Amino acid sequence: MPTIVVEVMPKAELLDPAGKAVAGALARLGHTEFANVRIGKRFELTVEGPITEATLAAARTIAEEMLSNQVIEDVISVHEAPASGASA
Amino acid sequence: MPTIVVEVMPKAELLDPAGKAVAGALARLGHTEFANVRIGKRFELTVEGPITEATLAAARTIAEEMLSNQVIEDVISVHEAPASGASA
Amino acid sequence: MRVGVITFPGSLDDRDAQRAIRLAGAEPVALWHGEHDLKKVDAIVLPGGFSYGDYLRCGAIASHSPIMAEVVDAANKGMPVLGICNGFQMLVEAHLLPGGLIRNDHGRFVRRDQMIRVENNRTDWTNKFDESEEIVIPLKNGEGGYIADKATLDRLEGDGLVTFRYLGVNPNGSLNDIAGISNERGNVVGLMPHPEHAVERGFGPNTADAMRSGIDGLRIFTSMIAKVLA
Amino acid sequence: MSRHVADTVANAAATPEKEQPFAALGLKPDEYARIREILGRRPTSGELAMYSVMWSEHCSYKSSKIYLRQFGQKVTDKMRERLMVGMGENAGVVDIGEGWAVTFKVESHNHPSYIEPFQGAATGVGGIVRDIISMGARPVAVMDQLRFGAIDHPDTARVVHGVVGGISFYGNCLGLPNIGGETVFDAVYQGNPLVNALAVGVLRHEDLHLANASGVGNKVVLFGARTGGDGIGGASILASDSFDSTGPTKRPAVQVGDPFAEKVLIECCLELYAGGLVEGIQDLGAAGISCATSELASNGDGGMFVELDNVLLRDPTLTAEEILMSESQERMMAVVKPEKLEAFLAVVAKWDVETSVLGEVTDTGRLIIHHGGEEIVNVDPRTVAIDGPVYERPVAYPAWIDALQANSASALPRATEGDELREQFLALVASPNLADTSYITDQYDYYVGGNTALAFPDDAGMIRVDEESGLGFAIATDANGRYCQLDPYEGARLALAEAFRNVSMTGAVPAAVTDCLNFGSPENPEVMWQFMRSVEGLGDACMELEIPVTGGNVSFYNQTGDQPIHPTPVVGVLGIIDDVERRVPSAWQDEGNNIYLLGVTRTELDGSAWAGTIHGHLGGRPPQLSLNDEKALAHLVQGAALEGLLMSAHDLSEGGLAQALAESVARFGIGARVWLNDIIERDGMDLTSALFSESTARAIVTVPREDDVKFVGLCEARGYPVLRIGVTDGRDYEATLHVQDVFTVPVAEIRERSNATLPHYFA
Ligand SMILES: Nc1ncnc2c1ncn2[C@@H]1O[C@H](COP(=O)(O)OP(=O)(O)O)[C@@H](O)[C@H]1O
Ligand SMILES: [Mg+2]
Repeated sequence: MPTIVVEVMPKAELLDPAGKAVAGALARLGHTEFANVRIGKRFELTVEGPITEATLAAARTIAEEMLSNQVIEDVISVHEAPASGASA
Repeated sequence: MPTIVVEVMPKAELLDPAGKAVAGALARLGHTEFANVRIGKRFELTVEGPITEATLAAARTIAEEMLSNQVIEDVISVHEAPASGASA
Repeated sequence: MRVGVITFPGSLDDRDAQRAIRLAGAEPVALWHGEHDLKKVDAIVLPGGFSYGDYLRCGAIASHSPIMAEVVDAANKGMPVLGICNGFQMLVEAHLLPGGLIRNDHGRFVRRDQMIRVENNRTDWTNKFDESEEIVIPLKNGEGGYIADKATLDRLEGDGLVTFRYLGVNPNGSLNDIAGISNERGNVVGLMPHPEHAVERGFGPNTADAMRSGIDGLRIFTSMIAKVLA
Repeated sequence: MSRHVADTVANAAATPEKEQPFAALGLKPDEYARIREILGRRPTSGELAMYSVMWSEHCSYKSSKIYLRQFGQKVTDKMRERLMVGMGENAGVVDIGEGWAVTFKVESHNHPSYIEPFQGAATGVGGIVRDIISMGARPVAVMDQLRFGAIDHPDTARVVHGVVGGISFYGNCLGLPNIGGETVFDAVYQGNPLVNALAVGVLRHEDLHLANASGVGNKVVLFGARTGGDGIGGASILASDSFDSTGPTKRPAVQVGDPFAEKVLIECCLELYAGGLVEGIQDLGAAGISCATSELASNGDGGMFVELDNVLLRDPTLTAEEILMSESQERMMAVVKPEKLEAFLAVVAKWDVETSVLGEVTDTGRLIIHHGGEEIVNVDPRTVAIDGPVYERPVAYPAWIDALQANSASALPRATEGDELREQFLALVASPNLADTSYITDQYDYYVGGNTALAFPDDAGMIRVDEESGLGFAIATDANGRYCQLDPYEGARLALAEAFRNVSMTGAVPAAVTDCLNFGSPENPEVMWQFMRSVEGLGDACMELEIPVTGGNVSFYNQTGDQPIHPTPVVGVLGIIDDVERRVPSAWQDEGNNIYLLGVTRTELDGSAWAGTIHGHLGGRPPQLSLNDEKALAHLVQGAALEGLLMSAHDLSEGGLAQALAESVARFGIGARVWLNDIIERDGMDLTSALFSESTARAIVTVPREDDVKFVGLCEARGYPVLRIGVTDGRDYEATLHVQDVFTVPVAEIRERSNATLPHYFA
């Protein structure tokens, strides 16, 4: 089924303790090549029927109003998933 | 700074309670166009210096071994973020 | 005097909040998230729990419930509204209070008897405390880390809107040790610790006096009663 | 994609020779032959699915049944007095007075918790809570009994993080206070951790519900979460074989829990009960719809018709067989009168719970299931749910046990010098199994509900049932695998005795027992012998204490490779207290109270924490047990509590007097001066035994000075040995534990050592 992907990340200027914890763990395991880790969310919204401009617009609204909290997060992308459906 | 993005989603055949809760909320708010919602994670790993095949390989290993739980999740993508850095 | 306690799917401490209101001397009124009826209450408590499993962000889905429109309305008109833990998260998601609450910095759920300081005793929910009074209230959350950008933090601090601050241990990585905040008018207060679990001897937090004997939470509710009756 | 067409009854009758994968489903050739005999034809694939899951060890108790019968037979009239529902139902129900009843049960989720610790443990809590709801009760508390591998093994942290996180997540999210449990680390559990979970519920007598489908024409309704591919094969393959032979399955073996869905389901069920809208109800756990339909039908009028197409699916590709076997969580099945269906559906809709009517109760004596318009199951439900295979497995006395028992700890060197004893004392305090468990328990909410009168680290958890009268109950669970390895009969009795003692310490009166029997493979005759002896021991001890087993669970195949775990019969005891206000805490809060030791100390170091921690030794015979003494001690403490003489009471168990003192001072930072010479003189022993012996029927209590005469008088009147061994003294920074002429340790140091162990490995 056609899928819209919404990507949300914590605001860059705000603390992301979960990301920090992962970065710390990576460093302890010797993976010093990664300076920083941030953890956000990836939503897959399945749409019945084809994806139209209207569905994308609806997804954008939902992304801003519900899937993210604009006070602490940014919606960084709302896009149609490639048809191949790598993410089944 | 160059960034590697890791995307992790719950396995398709398993229940995703979070996605289910959001789908329910969307339906209650009248957004019936979205049949299904799944919620995964999106990691941004910042790399000091340029991204090489080796860093990508390291990221892939980390993605499988640490950023995801292979019993219930799939790593669906490990890729370099576009230089524009939409997600700053 | 009637105090509403809203039950959402996944609310857990709603009956505890009702008990606390009763012990404080008011009549608890059960309200249901799916309705628009506030049943003529004089004040509202958004109780703790895991509304909608807290799956998206804590309190996020609940903040879109039908009754929340009425809560926002009433709050803006000055009705005392208290958000406890998950209720605090809802107030933040509904933008009645600034900032956000994120996963504890250590990544685990934590339950502890928490010492906090009452930083502002002029709100509708804190007028029975002394200024800077140190009290013990149980805390239990997985996502209680308070965050906000610098400008917001400066404003909260500058305007005295930090209502409660953690003492001794910061249990979740909250910025500025913030345990609770209020709006400017002081009628809307949100806090992570659970005052409804410190209202009855034998079932409260440990104190220096005796185990499970702390009842500091009771005055949060009597403060509100005093305000409404004033 | 072409739709999989299920094997029909007609097809099965027409193709008797068709080969069926019964072995891959865990059925033995003779079991398969019996199914054919019962049906008079080969089973359809759907029937085979049902029989295979229902005849698995996990669901059928085929290896344990002949032994478990004792629990129902070794009973006296007194034991039946409070029993409203006994063994055999989803959970036992105990009358606690004033019209209230309590239902409780402990269950295992061991194997799933090794594969996926978080979800395994979480769904373990979810499953046991549904058992409690299905009795008509409101769940009010949970407990967790955990056994992990060696604390320093590289895999242990993975399991600990997942299991504790899963229990915390699911239990907290349900709003159920966690009031106690057990945490044990031992290399024998390395590849096979034990995750047992206990749930308790309360109900008014008239609200009791049972799992039966009666009343021809009544509707059979499935409600809750949708059915997905979760844990297909879990019941038969996971629970009847060790993990290394799971074999290929195209569906995931793990189940993902949704505590929010369960919380809503709980509230929904309670509203249905309150409205009198269900006739019978059954939770869906292992074996899913196979289990629920066959059990409901067997316990009712015997017939049921089900339209499988009506099952709401999360995954539309599921085959009929998979739907029958799916272990998707958070589902319930109810039997509803047709005239009440509308009201039923309204309540369910209010809670946003999905529902579908699957079929109805019939008087055909057959469980008939249709799919795609065809009959795919037509069986006598009793042959599926009740008359499964019963085995009398070979038992063999383990030859090694003689040598093990001969290797007594009495040969181990014992310290006599204060410095060395001080070191040993601190080593025990910091040892993984005696160290402070706050790292774990701080992740559990015990406040929710506002009725928790006691929780960890008190000896038992206690919940207030009635706010007006203060009526409540207390529960403790125990099992000492080391004792059971030395002697499974005595070990099981000791487990019961310890739980009984822990409950008694709070002032509650023990009334009922639940158990979860965790053992190795029943196909190993030595394991079967251990199992047999443990059940005998538990049955005999229950009879002696006159408290009945009301329900429980058996978990076999707990082993790493060929190496079975120590026999681990987890025993839970429920006690009743008329007014929780009179509860006795287990630690000291005040200075200046006298400390009394109740009971007699013998030199009993075999199997002790001292032998294990200081000498890495396990051998000899577990401590001697007199249940009469245990009863006398319990009566004494209850009597003293009733007269308000006790400030605290703490039983002595693992680590002996030394550990009990350490816990008592560390809890609230109250120090003590203690002397051992009176014990040594009266009971005739050395310092090591006085401190670390694990003799039973002992406790330390604190008594205000002004009540001394009364308290000692009470002990003497009852003829129970009592010695004043010290006084509480000093608080906070100055607090020390001063053992006269032996050693002095600042309480801060005890706390530091005890608190550091778990965080060191897991934080
Ligand atoms: N996993 C756990 N979950 C909840 N409580 C626990 C757990 N492990 C230990 N506890 C609690 O810690 C305390 C000490 O445990 P333990 O030493 O086994 O008690 P006892 O020796 O009295 O049986 C008890 O209150 C027990 O309930
Ligand atoms: Mg104890």
